[in-house]
Amino acid sequence: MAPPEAVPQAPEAAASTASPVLEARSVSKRFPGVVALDDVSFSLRAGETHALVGENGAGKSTLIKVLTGVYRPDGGDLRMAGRPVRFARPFEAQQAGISTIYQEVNLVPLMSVARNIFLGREPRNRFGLIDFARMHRETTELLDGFGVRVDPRRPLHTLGIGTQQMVALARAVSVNAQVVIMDEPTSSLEPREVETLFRVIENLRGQGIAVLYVSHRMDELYRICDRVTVLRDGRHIHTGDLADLDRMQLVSMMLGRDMAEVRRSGVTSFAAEGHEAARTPVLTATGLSSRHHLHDVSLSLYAGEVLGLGGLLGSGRSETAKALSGALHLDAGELTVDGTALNRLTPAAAIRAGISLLPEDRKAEGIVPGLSVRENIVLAAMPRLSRAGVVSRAKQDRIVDIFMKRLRIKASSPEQKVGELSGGNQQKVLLARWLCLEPKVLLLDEPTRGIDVGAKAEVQSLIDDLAREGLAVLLISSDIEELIEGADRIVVLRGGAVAGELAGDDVAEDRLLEVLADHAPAPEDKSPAAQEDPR
Amino acid sequence: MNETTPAPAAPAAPAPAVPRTDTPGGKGPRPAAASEPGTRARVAELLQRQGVLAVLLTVVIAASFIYPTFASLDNARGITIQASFLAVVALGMTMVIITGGIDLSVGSVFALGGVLAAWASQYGFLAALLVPLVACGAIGLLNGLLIARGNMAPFIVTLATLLGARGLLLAITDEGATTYLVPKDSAFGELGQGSVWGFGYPILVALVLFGAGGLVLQRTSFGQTLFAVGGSSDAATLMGLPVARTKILVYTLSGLLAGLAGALNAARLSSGVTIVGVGMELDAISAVVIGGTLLIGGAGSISGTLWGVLLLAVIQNLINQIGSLNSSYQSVVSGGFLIVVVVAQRYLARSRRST
Amino acid sequence: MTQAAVSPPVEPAQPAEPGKPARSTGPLARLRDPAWYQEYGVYVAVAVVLLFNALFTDHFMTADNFRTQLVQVAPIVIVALGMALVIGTEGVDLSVGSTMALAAAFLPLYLGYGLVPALVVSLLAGAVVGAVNGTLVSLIGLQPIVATLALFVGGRGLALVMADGQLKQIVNPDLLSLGTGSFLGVPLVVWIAGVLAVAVAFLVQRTTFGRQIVAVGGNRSAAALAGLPVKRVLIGVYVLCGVLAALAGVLATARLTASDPSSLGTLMELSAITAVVVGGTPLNGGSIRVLGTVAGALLMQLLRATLVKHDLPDSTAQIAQAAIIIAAVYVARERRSR
Amino acid sequence: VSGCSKSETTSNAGGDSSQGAQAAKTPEASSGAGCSLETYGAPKLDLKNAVVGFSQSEKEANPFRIAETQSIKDEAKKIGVKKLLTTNAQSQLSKQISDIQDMLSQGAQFLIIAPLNSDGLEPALKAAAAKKVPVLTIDRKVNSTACKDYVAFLGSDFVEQGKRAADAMIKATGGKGKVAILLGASGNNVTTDRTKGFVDQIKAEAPGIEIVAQQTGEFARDKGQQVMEQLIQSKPEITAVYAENDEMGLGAVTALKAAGKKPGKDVKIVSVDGTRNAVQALVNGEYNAVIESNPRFGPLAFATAQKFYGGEEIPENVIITDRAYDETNAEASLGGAY
Ligand SMILES: Nc1ncnc2c1ncn2[C@@H]1O[C@H](COP(=O)(O)OP(=O)(O)OP(=O)(O)O)[C@@H](O)[C@H]1O
Ligand SMILES: Nc1ncnc2c1ncn2[C@@H]1O[C@H](COP(=O)(O)OP(=O)(O)OP(=O)(O)O)[C@@H](O)[C@H]1O
Ligand SMILES: O[C@@H]1[C@H](O)[C@H](O)CO[C@H]1O
Ligand SMILES: [Mg+2]
Ligand SMILES: [Mg+2]
Repeated sequence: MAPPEAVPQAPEAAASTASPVLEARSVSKRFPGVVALDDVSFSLRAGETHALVGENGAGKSTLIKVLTGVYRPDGGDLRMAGRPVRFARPFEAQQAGISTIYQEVNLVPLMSVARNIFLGREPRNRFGLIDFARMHRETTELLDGFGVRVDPRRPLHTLGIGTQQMVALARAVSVNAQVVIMDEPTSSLEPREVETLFRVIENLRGQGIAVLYVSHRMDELYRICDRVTVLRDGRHIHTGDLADLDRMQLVSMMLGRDMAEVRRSGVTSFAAEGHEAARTPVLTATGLSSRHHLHDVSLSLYAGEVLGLGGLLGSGRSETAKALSGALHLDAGELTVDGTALNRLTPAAAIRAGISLLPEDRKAEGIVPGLSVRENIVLAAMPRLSRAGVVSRAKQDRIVDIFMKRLRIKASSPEQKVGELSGGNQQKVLLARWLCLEPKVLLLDEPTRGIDVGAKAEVQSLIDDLAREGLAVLLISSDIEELIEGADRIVVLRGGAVAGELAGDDVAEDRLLEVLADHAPAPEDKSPAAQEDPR
Repeated sequence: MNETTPAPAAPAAPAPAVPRTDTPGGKGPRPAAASEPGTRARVAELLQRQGVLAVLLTVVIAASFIYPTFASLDNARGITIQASFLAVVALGMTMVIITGGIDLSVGSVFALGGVLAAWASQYGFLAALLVPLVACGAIGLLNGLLIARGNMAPFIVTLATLLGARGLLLAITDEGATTYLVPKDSAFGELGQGSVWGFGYPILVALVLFGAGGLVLQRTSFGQTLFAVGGSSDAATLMGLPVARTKILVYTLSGLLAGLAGALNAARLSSGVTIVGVGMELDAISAVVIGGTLLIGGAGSISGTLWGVLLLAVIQNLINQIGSLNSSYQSVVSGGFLIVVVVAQRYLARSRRST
Repeated sequence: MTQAAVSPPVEPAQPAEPGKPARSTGPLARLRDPAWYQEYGVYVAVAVVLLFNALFTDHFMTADNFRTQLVQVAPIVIVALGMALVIGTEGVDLSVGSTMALAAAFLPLYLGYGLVPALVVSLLAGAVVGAVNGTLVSLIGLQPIVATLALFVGGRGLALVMADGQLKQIVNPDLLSLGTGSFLGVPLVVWIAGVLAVAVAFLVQRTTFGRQIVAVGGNRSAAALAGLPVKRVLIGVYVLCGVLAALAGVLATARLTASDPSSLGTLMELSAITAVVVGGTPLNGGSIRVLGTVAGALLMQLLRATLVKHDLPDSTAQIAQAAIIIAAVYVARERRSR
Repeated sequence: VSGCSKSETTSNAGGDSSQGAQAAKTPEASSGAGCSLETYGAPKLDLKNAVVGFSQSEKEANPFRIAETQSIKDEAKKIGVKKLLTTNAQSQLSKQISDIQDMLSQGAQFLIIAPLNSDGLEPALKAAAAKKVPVLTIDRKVNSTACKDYVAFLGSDFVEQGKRAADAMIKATGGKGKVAILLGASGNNVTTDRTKGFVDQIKAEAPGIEIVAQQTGEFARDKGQQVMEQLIQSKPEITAVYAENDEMGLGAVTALKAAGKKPGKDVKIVSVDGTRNAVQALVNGEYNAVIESNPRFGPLAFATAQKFYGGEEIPENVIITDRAYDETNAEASLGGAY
């Protein structure tokens, strides 16, 4: 992890003396129908941690892709250490010492963890062949540093999204780089992993490495970033020391709205008071078991409440949600909706029964990238929006219009391909897909992942409203604040089994952490007990 | 030879894109199973990884009991020499398919390689090998350039070169009227006709190439890059891997191997026959896919392809052993056999997922 | 719930801002836009080939000649329509040629009962082939290319077994008139292909089934999680493809005035796939271009016609075809925005 | 020195009528010394107790191949051969080689081979020679050494067939006109020979005949029809068609009829093979001549084999006499067509 040119200076000193390691001068980038970057200038100094913020679709990821040779800018130029550079391919940016974690986890799912980490720079033995023993050893060591314990031979796609993100981090940081760029690295991480990440960033800063950090989580920015650059609608709005701005100022800059308007929203946008839940459950799950995934999970969901699902990485929250929506093969267990048992559990049956799941992995399980915003929204509702198998454009347009407005989906038109939208807007499209089904039960697996402050607030108050209107909501969130403030009740999972339930006044951060920590061996805990996989 | 694919747990069918009903996009098994070793588990593991090998062995053993003439050394020699040319072609095809591509031009390139080798054999051994390799490598390179730099679909590019190579072959043989002959008793002819213990040199060449191919695929950066490109071309690009160069190289390699196979075949036939190689691409693709390589790319193995090629050869041999089928029934039987084999292999592969 | 479906703001869906038009739109500017070629490249290519023939080929721009080209391309179009649907699901069907042969083989066996029963049986044969393919792909989970390879090999064998290897002359006047008759001066086979093209375009664009096909091809996991009947869609698509191939087999037989299972439809799978791909449908699913497919088939047909009419030897003809396919696809290739 | 092969009219093949039987022409004097069991070095054998192998090259899906295989099978049964192994190479040379090897390892003691191609069977012939298994090649000749790699060749002379087709063409057209050739499959030496014989003879004998098109119809009826349809449009001046097999010729008939022309009158048609359908077309007046290529090799092949084992010498080439059909004898000879 040693940088090529270690500059063991204090961060401030490094930041003030060194010339920018990486610089973009008036870059522009257009896509058909959108100006994603409009004359944006930006500079990154050695040893600083620089926040890049802006709403969904502001152009953050595009700027990063321009900086790293994924996109060729339509105008403007790049410099490294004062010298003009042009990257024809990401490969060249990497050669120049820029290491990047892109927003969508960009590893090869079918390949093993170790192969992913070492792709392109595999250790060789003396015959010039790949030395797998060493590769696996080094992978284990490297991941240990990140608090991740996983068999280096395991195919990446068998890991949860969070773990995959840690693997991507490990890869990025283990390359000798002068610049490390992270596009929303924490959106799928647990609090504890976030801490690990911050330690890593601290470490990089100590080595004089510049970090460009994108996140929608304000508290994170204030904890680790020195300076900030704000983008809005593809334009550069502001660059300066983060310490000079308070949260409100920052948010209002991002949203382009005035302070008073912004001030009204608190940490989260959930209303302070809880919801009035019905007496009888809409959905009851008893004894859900699926080999290796779930063990005898039982829970009930009441109309009008938000049930939180707590747990650490890999505790089985996503699996539970999938099981409830018919997307996971169950070895045992029963599901009843409004008192009637569902016997053949498939996603289609669950949807018919009024259960909708917003899946966790947006790219793999959510969007159909080649289809338009409109079609992605109506995908699940199509049968209802057609007559005799013929789709009704008018009906579709009405729904799509409503939801694009309500969720403020930013697209050049409903006909734009979803694959071209920014990450946050893709998430909103998915939310719209499930909301337009008018479900009784809404299962939300990380609904606010990767969406900006404004939109997050909207989604949160939407969840609130939905519960108030009588919907039963299951909320999975790695954002503890969101979980605590949003949920009326929290079921905590551990190792695929229910470890406890919090209700009433117990729905509080310290209580949750208590249950989480109770007998859960921390992943980074290297005690012999922790090595035993309980499953 | 290599046994592991980068995705030992990857199912033999379009895995990530085609989840089974139970878990759309579901996560694979946890590693817990690995902590309970045992012979049973290990056998299961081997079967999973080499489902084709299991099917092949079953068929061979069954056939040996049913047809006494099947299990003879003579028959083994015949089956292996026949399989060796397809094997060399399928080796290149495996690599191409692992990158998520396909090469339909191999049959024509194989024929062209043979004609060129026979023509060049009058100028000596070296010419007889170099001329086809250069020409066929160039066609492969063209495929690679159009696919990687031109961003065109491999299927259509190689379909075009399938036509083009055949046209070229007809052009240099006076519309197929001229057949170039390999000089009698030339070193080049010996390459195709000589043998060790009755096993022809082409078999040895194929084996050596498979050994080398296995090493390249599993133990070199190039090999890893092939899997990465096939597993996720975008990710590979973002990881800074030389995606375009890798693709160009792999199609060139496929062209080279098809040309080499053609040359070996010409040496064996001692002439540059113009009508060979028709439909060979489909045989090669079936062998590769039967061998467990995913057509969507990202997972596969060289050894699987070898078993796949042998399985096809054995099936054909068995149909002849049955003896009295007319040609129409032969097609029906081989189509049926194909279904049985791939379904069997599929189920073997699936059983691994549920463990 | 909910206010969602109830609240009726009737303003037009606003293209959520900062969509400054990044493209100029003059007729000439369009010709310089790569995206335009991607969309319309195949039509441009058809026009270019037509223009070439108008200038350099004798007796080309005649009604009779166009009729010939359309009649010859009709079966390819029909097969390619089905193929386009299959390709839209990220699949491929190699068995279409054998299915044509199978349909042809059934015809003479049942023509004794009249045209309609024979037709029904033939189309049913196509449906059965499609159902087998679809089952292997969706329920067993085989890769489409191998799943359909089995019937590619076995299907023609079966056809020959049923026909006893023999070509059979067709004498049924109804069937023959299907092959030779015309309506309003346009041959029946061309009508049928045209109507089917419109029907398939409608299916793809405007029906739930059509949109489900595209969604399944675009992201199968997402489609499954969205409750789409993925397996049913897949089987349905292969059945449709099989039926269309069978129909093409029937029409080709009617035109040939003989049932020839040994050679009918050989290499049809490649022609159909070429038409689909040249027409701009990506092989990795998620998008189907029906009109493009028709144009793709037409382009290849005109190309073959041109080569025959200029009496090029097979060698030159094949090289020329290769070059033109590459050129056409190159122009219309997808350019990554970078 | 002299041959042994004169009186081969012993029996007929398919049981059709005695008209269909093959007859060997007197081998050319130049054929040199014949091949005897002794010179060949094979063990003595009683065919009745022997395992005989027959390697067919193409699918039994055209009348020629069906008749050929059937005739071998029938004759083997008639003679009482202990076991007849049959294989079919499905037009793949590599398969034919392994087929032959497979039959050798299954214990074949005598082989009859219908080669797919003149070149390339060397490995198979060597394998047979190594096991001292005599090989008789029929129908197509191989470019190997007689009496070493194989015993002898029985069959037609394809160049001669082309030549005779040219003569028939000259007769039908009166030595004037524009001819289109429907070529067989590219790269195949039957195609090459039938083209060479025809073209050379036309050049030498009929300066008034101009060959205006040579396009492949791949030996298939539908391809022949399609090419003809193109030619009717682009070269309306064509007055005659030479098809290198009957199937393509019949395809041309269909195309001409559909275009409102009278085949056999407006456009003369000559082809090679002698299938029943072609001779019937001749009877119907839609055809002008058919040069036979007689596939009924069974009786001649087994008789030759018996002579070989009886100690007689077999000439290198046993060329059979092919008949010719035209308006004058068509009706009468219909029974002999296959
Ligand atoms: N490949 C593309 N084709 C077309 N438009 C694109 C493409 N990539 C991005 N855009 C558009 O460019 C704009 C900026 O997108 P970008 O991904 O940079 O946003 P972002 O700031 O990273 O947002 P988020 O916080 O949601 O990730 C968006 O309007 C998006 O729709
Ligand atoms: N300690 C660990 N390190 C790495 N991966 C793990 C660990 N524990 C579990 N996993 C993997 O992570 C996957 C995620 O499981 P699951 O989706 O049920 O958990 P989750 O609670 O929803 O977590 P996530 O935050 O990842 O969504 C599991 O399939 C498991 O294989
Ligand atoms: O002579 C035969 C027939 O003409 C057949 O049509 C093709 O193969 C040849 O060998
Ligand atoms: Mg982004
Ligand atoms: Mg989860």
